[in-house]
Amino acid sequence: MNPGQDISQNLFEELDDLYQDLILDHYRRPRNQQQVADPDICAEGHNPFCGDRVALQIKLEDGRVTQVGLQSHGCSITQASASKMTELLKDKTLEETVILSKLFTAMMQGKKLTEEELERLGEMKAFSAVCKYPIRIKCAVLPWNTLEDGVKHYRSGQKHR
Amino acid sequence: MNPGQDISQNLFEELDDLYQDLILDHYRRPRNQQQVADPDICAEGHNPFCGDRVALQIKLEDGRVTQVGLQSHGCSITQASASKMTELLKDKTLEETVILSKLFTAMMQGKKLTEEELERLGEMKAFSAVCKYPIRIKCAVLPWNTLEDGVKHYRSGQKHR
Amino acid sequence: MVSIRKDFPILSRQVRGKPLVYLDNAATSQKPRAVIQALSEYYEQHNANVHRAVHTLGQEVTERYEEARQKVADFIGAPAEGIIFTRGTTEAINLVSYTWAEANISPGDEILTTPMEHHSNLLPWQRVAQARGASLKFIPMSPQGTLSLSALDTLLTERTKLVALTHMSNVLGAITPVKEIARRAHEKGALVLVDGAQSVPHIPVDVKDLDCDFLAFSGHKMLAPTGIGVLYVRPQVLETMEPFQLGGEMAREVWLDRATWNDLPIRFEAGTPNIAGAIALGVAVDYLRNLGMERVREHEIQLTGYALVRFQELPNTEVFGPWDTQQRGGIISFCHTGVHSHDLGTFLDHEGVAIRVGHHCAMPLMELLKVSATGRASFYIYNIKAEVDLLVETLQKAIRYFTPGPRRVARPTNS
Amino acid sequence: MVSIRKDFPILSRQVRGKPLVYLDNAATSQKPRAVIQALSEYYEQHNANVHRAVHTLGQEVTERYEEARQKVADFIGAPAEGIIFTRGTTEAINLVSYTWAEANISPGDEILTTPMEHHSNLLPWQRVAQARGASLKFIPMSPQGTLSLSALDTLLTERTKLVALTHMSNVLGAITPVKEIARRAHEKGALVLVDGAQSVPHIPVDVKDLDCDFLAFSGHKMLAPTGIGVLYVRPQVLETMEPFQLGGEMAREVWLDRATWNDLPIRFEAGTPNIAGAIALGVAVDYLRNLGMERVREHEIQLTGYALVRFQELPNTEVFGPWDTQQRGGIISFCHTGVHSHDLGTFLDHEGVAIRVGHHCAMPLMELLKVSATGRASFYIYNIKAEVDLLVETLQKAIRYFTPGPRRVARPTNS
Ligand SMILES: Cc1ncc(COP(=O)(O)O)c(C=O)c1O
Ligand SMILES: Cc1ncc(COP(=O)(O)O)c(C=O)c1O
Repeated sequence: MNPGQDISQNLFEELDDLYQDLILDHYRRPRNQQQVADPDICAEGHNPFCGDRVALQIKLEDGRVTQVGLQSHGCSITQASASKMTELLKDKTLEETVILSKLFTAMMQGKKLTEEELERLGEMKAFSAVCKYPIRIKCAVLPWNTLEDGVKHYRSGQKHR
Repeated sequence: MNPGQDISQNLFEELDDLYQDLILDHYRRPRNQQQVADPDICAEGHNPFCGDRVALQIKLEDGRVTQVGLQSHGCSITQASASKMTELLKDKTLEETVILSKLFTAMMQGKKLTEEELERLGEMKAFSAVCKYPIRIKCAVLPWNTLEDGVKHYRSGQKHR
Repeated sequence: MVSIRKDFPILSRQVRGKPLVYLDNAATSQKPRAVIQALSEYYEQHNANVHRAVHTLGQEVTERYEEARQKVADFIGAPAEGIIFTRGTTEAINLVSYTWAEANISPGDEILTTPMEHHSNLLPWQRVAQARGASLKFIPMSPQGTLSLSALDTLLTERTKLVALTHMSNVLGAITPVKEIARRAHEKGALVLVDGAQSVPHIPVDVKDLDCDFLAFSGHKMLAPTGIGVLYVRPQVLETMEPFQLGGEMAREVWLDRATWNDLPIRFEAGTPNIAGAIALGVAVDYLRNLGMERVREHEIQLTGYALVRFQELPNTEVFGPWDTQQRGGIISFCHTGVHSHDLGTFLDHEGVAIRVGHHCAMPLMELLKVSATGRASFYIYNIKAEVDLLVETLQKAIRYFTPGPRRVARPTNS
Repeated sequence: MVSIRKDFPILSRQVRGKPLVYLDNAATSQKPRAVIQALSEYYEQHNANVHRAVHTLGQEVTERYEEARQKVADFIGAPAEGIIFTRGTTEAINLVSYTWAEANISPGDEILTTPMEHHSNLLPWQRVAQARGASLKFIPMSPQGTLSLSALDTLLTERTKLVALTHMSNVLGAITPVKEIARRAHEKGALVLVDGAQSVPHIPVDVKDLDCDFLAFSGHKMLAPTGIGVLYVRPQVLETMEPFQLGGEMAREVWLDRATWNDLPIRFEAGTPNIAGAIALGVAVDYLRNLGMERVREHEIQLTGYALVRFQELPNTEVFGPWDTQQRGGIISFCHTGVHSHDLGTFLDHEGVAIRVGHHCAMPLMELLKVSATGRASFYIYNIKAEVDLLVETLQKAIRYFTPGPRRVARPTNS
């Protein structure tokens, strides 16, 4: 313990590893919490075991995400993951969003990612410690699974579910 | 171990306690193995768990047992108990046979009997060690249960079952 | 009860460098050394299959197994022939649903239960109702867990064949008036099944006093191993029931095309039972009787009363269930308006405090409470006031941790 | 395998002053120290309820429980999602009878089995046949346990929905040609259930190789504790099956009037499972894999071959089952023409030798063999030739003891 460090920080050190500032920040001030009108992609996810809920709307232009709307309910991990995700999706092609989702899921499953892959995940890296909390993993991936569901339905020609 | 005692006896001392000479004798030469014609009481007992079977016929005169017929099949304990029982029943009133049966069952359940009660059981005392072999108790009591069944049916006015 | 803590080896364990504070007893209890040793001793000294072995091990084991049945019977004031060993409460209730209910519930009949049942005492009746064309009715209740007994006047009819209800809610801790309900159900000719999963381990239960027809409970919630539980059935009812699972010792005679059944209660124990589990349950019962169930209850009333007071210190925190400790067991479910229970649970775990978080297999009750999950702390004989203090104080820290405000110093980036 | 005897604490026990010779392994096996310690360690260090706990103990336990499932899956060459933990073989078979069979057996359909089944693989099918208006057919067999495969040509029809057969008779030791029968059953569209209670502990079993749809076995016969067993179901079949018991974690969402189900295989594990038992089964599987099932099998072939030869020394004694050790497991059932098996069993017990005596829950087979009971010695990994010697020599003494002749000195009266 370095002298001068705040004691309360040290008390919760391991915890801070899970609850990175970015996570708490997004949990407290989730981004893109508006309903997007006339979305191209629209999906809802539900984890009945925790009661977590995520609703997502995406508007595309030239195959790229231009607007994302989010309504989420649940624990900090779910909400922060959803909120940060909406930021990341902006300007991505659907292809790219799915790759991101796969990478994030892999990270959650404790798989070792390359430097480059980690780079792509950007600030989502803040969630890396979640993989040490098996029960919380599905909180973190719920928004991404919801996204993948939405993309799949969009691609199968079904604009709105 | 007393000098002069047969070694093989000592080897099986505990066993001999269960398998008294009387039991082995009756097992090898069961008594009253005839079918009694026109019996007053007639009963069959079966222990499906061991495959033991006992069939019993009794002829009464002036309320007393005059003839007993037995057909038995099973282990030494069942067969000896049945054989010795047929001897004991002779000249007894039905009342007395039922009392004997109750006494024998009590002995098998490990209950302490009075001197007088033990006296009534006569040579059936040879079975006393059976109560230390829970699994064999039902072998010993099968003939007696069969007897009680027969008496009950006889008394309920049903001469033959 | 402080002195008994040393009987529980796990209580000296550390979690994340902190002493374990185990407050998830409604999920499963910890085991005293005597119970753990009973398992070892069984396997090191006696292990054999039960029933009808001529060899010594088999006789020893059969004797101990039936002795355990007698102990359990005595513990709940029942005759031994009414005690069936099952895997747990869930299997016990399913057994009744597959046997007695299939044979006695007809189209148009009604099964009465409550909205606060554990899924294990709800789903089997949903299945039976659907399979038999019967309907499932619910005794109305307050969010605190008080059942509306006045509604029974109209709910209990000649069509009511079964009242299936919990003796103690595993979420609210609420103790239900089983005796009163049983009396009124019997007046209408209905049988009564009591889910005793939470009551039998914690309060004195006597089936004669309750006058119930079925009582189900789990060993693992009352100091015994996992995989063993009990269904008590009133013998007059048991005699009329067809067997559930078939095979092994439950048959008397078997031919290729038919069979006859063994005596009660073996008829309902198909296959090799959890022998060591049953024997260890007997030891657990000895342990509890030795403490005295009145004292167990008294201890939990004290602890729960103290916890209810201390929980009032927590900001924006709702505590569910009755406030009168005479009417509740040692279970405290709660919700914070701003911090999700999962986050509270994870925070507590980092301080060594184990509570349960979620819907507690009582989703319909969650809906009634208008929450998707609660935190739940539940006590048992080895819990002490200091643990309640730690729980409340750690919750306070947790709430501060997750609530917006500058309570964390900035951390170096990339940490 | 002599060196492994020290792993089994019970083998140093005395019975009636004699060293225990445990030859009742077909009823239940003894347990190595590693398995017994796994139980103690579980309760002293980890015990919690499985699934969805945020606390550390719960996570540790869930991990170990699922790890055990994976070990069992690997042991029989199955995917983990096809492994359901049950109490034992009997429950496993009953599960199939209450779910798959109720849904797939229609009036006029046929279930094919054999006359040498354990009651646990016969009674459930009697019940289904009666309940569903189907009929139960039997593959003819020789008294030695050889099934008439040629009869399959006529017995297997499009109406055959299920072939349920033992992989190894618990009386005869006969190993059945499951693979061949499964192939032919599948050609007719029937599914195949294998009772592996006696095979999985003793011979290498791979569900892909056998190509069976269901495989049931018991932990307690393969070094694991009582109260834990396994049902393997081919995942494509499992997906189509309705749940059996209801309650607890097997539901995903529950409302007052309906519910949806959880993922496979949890959907089939209602209520708190035998957690410690499952974990200890994983340890037992480790132990067996470490020995190697090929070596286990080889050891038992040696021992059985030796015993078969030595049994020929016994006067008036019939030994049942196949003589070719390649076609039989380590089970020897026998009858003496003059001395009842019960008396032999009691005599042996007085010398410390534990065998089973009776109908072995295979009454129809007893009828086929024209006996009411047999003696049965059954071997496992820790048995040695010296024990076979003692068995045969003690049987010799017993036969002499009970056979008429002056082999006992007169005893003092009243002794
Ligand atoms: C009230 C109640 N009923 C039933 C159960 C189910 O018990 P088990 O999982 O031991 O079958 C529980 C335990 O979670 C419970 O609390
Ligand atoms: C062939 C066979 N099937 C089924 C069983 C029943 O197993 P359990 O009693 O473990 O359910 C046994 C064990 O006795 C057996 O030998």
